[in-house]
Amino acid sequence: MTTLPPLLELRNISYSSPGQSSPLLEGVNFILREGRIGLIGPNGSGKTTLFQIIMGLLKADAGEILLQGKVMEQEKDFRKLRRKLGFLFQDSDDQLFSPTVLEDVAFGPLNLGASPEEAQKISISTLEHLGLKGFEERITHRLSGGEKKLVALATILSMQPKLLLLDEPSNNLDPTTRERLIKILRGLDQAHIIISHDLDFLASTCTQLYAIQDRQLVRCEDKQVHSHEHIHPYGDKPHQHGT
Amino acid sequence: MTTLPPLLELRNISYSSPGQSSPLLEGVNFILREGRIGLIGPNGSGKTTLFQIIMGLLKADAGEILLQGKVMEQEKDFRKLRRKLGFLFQDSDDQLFSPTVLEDVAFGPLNLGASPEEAQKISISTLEHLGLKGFEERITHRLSGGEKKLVALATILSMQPKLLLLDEPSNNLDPTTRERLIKILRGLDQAHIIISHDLDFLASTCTQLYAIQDRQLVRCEDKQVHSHEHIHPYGDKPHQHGT
Amino acid sequence: MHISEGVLTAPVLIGGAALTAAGTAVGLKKLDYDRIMTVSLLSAAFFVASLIHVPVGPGSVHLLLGGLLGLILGWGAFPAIVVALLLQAVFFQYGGMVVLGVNGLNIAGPAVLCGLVLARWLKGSRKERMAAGFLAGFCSMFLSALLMAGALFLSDQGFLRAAGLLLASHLPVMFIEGVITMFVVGFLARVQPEILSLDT
Amino acid sequence: MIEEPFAEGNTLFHRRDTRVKLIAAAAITLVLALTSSFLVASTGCILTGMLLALSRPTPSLLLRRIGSVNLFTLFLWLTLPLTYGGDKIVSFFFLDISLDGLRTAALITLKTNGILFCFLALLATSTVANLGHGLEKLGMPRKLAFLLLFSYRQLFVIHQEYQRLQRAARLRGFAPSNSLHTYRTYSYLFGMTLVKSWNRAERVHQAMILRGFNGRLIPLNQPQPCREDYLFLIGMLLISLLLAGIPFF
Ligand SMILES: Nc1ncnc2c1ncn2[C@@H]1O[C@H](COP(=O)(O)OP(=O)(O)OP(=O)(O)O)[C@@H](O)[C@H]1O
Ligand SMILES: Nc1ncnc2c1ncn2[C@@H]1O[C@H](COP(=O)(O)OP(=O)(O)OP(=O)(O)O)[C@@H](O)[C@H]1O
Ligand SMILES: [Mg+2]
Ligand SMILES: [Mg+2]
Repeated sequence: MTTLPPLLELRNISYSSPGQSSPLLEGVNFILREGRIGLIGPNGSGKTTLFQIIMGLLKADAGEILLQGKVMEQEKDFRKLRRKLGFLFQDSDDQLFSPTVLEDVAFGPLNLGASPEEAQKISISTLEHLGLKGFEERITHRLSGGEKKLVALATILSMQPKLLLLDEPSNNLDPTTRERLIKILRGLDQAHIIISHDLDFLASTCTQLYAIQDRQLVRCEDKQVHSHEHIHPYGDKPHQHGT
Repeated sequence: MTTLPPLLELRNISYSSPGQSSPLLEGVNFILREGRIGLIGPNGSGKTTLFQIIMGLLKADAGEILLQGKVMEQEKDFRKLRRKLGFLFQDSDDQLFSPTVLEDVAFGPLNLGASPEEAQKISISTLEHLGLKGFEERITHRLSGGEKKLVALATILSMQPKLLLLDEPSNNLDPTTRERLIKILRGLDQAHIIISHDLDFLASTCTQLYAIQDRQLVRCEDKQVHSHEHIHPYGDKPHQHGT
Repeated sequence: MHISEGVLTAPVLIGGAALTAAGTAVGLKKLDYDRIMTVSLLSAAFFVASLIHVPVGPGSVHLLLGGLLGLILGWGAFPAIVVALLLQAVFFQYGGMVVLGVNGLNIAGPAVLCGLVLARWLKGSRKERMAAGFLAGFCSMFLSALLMAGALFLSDQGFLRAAGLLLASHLPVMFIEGVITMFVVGFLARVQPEILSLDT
Repeated sequence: MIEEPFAEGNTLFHRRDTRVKLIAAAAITLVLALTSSFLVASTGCILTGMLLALSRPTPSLLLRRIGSVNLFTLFLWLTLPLTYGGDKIVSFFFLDISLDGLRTAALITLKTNGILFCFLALLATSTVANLGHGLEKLGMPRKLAFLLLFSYRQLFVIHQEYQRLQRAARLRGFAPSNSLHTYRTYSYLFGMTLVKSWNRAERVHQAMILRGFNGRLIPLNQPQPCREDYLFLIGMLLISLLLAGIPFF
């Protein structure tokens, strides 16, 4: 077997926000073959922007995006790309737009050409897989924050993507839902890239870490257990680390 | 001089969320004379709810709220209370609604009866005090997250409250803005209560710590430096502790 | 601003329904699927406006803001308003299915008309913009009240004086609508001009 | 908060297919809306009242709904007897009271309430989501149906956004009065809500594009009406025929 081209490749991507003088990203290079990647970086450093560029929602000023070795150029190419990449938004309310859970989860498969019956079947099994059995007819806006997040994940997984881009998935989740999400992510077959400020969350879901530093995407050294001391007042109270 | 009544006192406050069977808060007692208080507790334990009860946005099922020794009963009482207590929301987007920064900061003083000139003067000096000089004519909606947080704080400080209730003020702030906020808070004369999961932040801004535990507000032992080890992958990257 | 069910006669109901159907069809035709989300959200916002009560004299009235929607969406305001009315009908049961046609025409018709006529003033000076805002709010409400009075009168001549009374009682509301629409237009022009199709 | 309190429950009415209920409601309201006969209106009011009772609404909520809808009829009761004119006029102290006006007000009150009862029993027992799908199946243009369903979904988000802003204003000492400051504040609160809605629309649209949306909305299969639904429909149509036929007996 010859070596396959990487699933996703970024070559020299540069981007400036409209109205901003200095570029946000400059000459970003990245190759993803498989794996579970964490992405960190300060607020406003362009993490979300990078995801939007990959998905073709924003157009890079320069550079190329390659999906399985093919350069994505036009909207048509990106339409193909979007079948293979799933993007979980930071705010689930932006991602859920159908009245009921089942309709929302089936929206993707229907657009990809599945018949209503197939779409329904896929959706139900996706929901089941995420432990959301019985949620089919629930009204999406009445779900709790954590449930919304899981349903949003279901709407993406029902399209059977090869790679997941998750934007701060653990934000605003209570510890139980957070644990559940970690378990779910660990159990998925897909590759994923996770943006998060929560290092403990990344530690339990990723094997590699990248950071946006000086407008570049840099690989952090591999997982290394480090131990350090720090000083806490109130250290007697149970507490949790991680952003 | 006789001893003054405490600024704020809670007596036996109980509260259940609508539709929830077990109460969220039960017999909460609390006396605040002055000082800088931190408030911790797990997600969903009722910290934000407690603030909303104090401000009269939610009505407690039982118990009394006293401001300077007077029991707050009706909306009219709470209207007076709201002149003395400033509440910083978790999400600044919920707090800012005027087109420009100056208008937003001047809104409170105007409602309290200041003339437009006075309101403008107070607002400008408040902004200056927070290092936001030159922001007057900026469009609030277009500010960055950190800037919004500081402007939201300005909208409250311009009403010259006696006590600040801050709900997770350091959330989603990048390290620089976080440091700036700490400096600002340490420089203020007002008493404050800060909800946060970020113990380091609390350590640098508070002198007492309370926790919500088993539906009660309990005082934690006084500041004690503790040191403990913990294990991190990616520990070589600069990182931040606290939620 | 709603006529409740059971007041109007068949010809008026049918006439209103036909005109509303036509207006909605034109609006839908001009609305491509790329804009459907924007129109949906504005329609929802229009619904929310009807829950906002502002004080007028000793009482309070709820906002309508049809003129504002007309300025923003042009013909697209027609289906948007009809949808919002339909939502009100099912949530609150006032002005339900049978009078939807007449109510839709009464509110969406003037909104679209004012929007189309006044939108060009938005691009002018600050004064012109404020005038456009005020007039859009005031005139669309005035025309709506006029149409409502007309529908009552056409149904039963005996309603003449009651309809006149209704029209007169809406005058302060029209004024408030005008003022609020003016301020909202000013707000949008400063904060997010593209909503009014203005350059940043 | 916006709610659909009548949609919760599990009575005969809640279980029916929405399309069937929509047709039934249309038939009955049409008859009631167009009649000018007291007998039809009052029989209709009684029958729909019985239907409503069968759907077991919460009494307190029901009274509030009936009250708010009858504000308009109250206006008619207050004005029509004095302004309607017509032949039969009785003088009562210094007031001229038109009997025709009273009669019209009474008739409209009966019709309005009959239709309201019918609505509450048949339509309020479905969620808006289901009604939207029902309307679409019954031939409402697809774009309009989706407009309805999407705005329904976002309504709650937008309303909450508005309420949070309003709360912020209240906390900063805002107390509504008859003043320009008040009207300006409401404009800002609503203007900010509009801005947020506008920006949210863009993000939601992106979410649609990401899920393969290319300008065509494909509906998911909805459950088909069953035999009970058809029987129910026949029953309802019989009621409306009966009502329509009363004047001819
Ligand atoms: N629509 C826009 N127009 C102009 N500037 C924008 C827009 N959206 C984002 N920006 C700017 O682009 C920069 C990068 O934003 P981005 O959301 O990618 O950051 P991020 O790394 O995801 O931050 P966070 O951790 O806060 O989510 C920010 O400075 C932001 O102000
Ligand atoms: N409007 C509401 N209706 C019903 N339940 C609510 C409502 N708002 C909050 N709750 C519930 O009340 C509980 C307490 O919420 P609260 O926001 O006070 O918690 P918190 O301690 O501030 O948590 P966090 O750390 O996540 O901010 C939660 O379980 C929440 O689900
Ligand atoms: Mg981001
Ligand atoms: Mg909270």
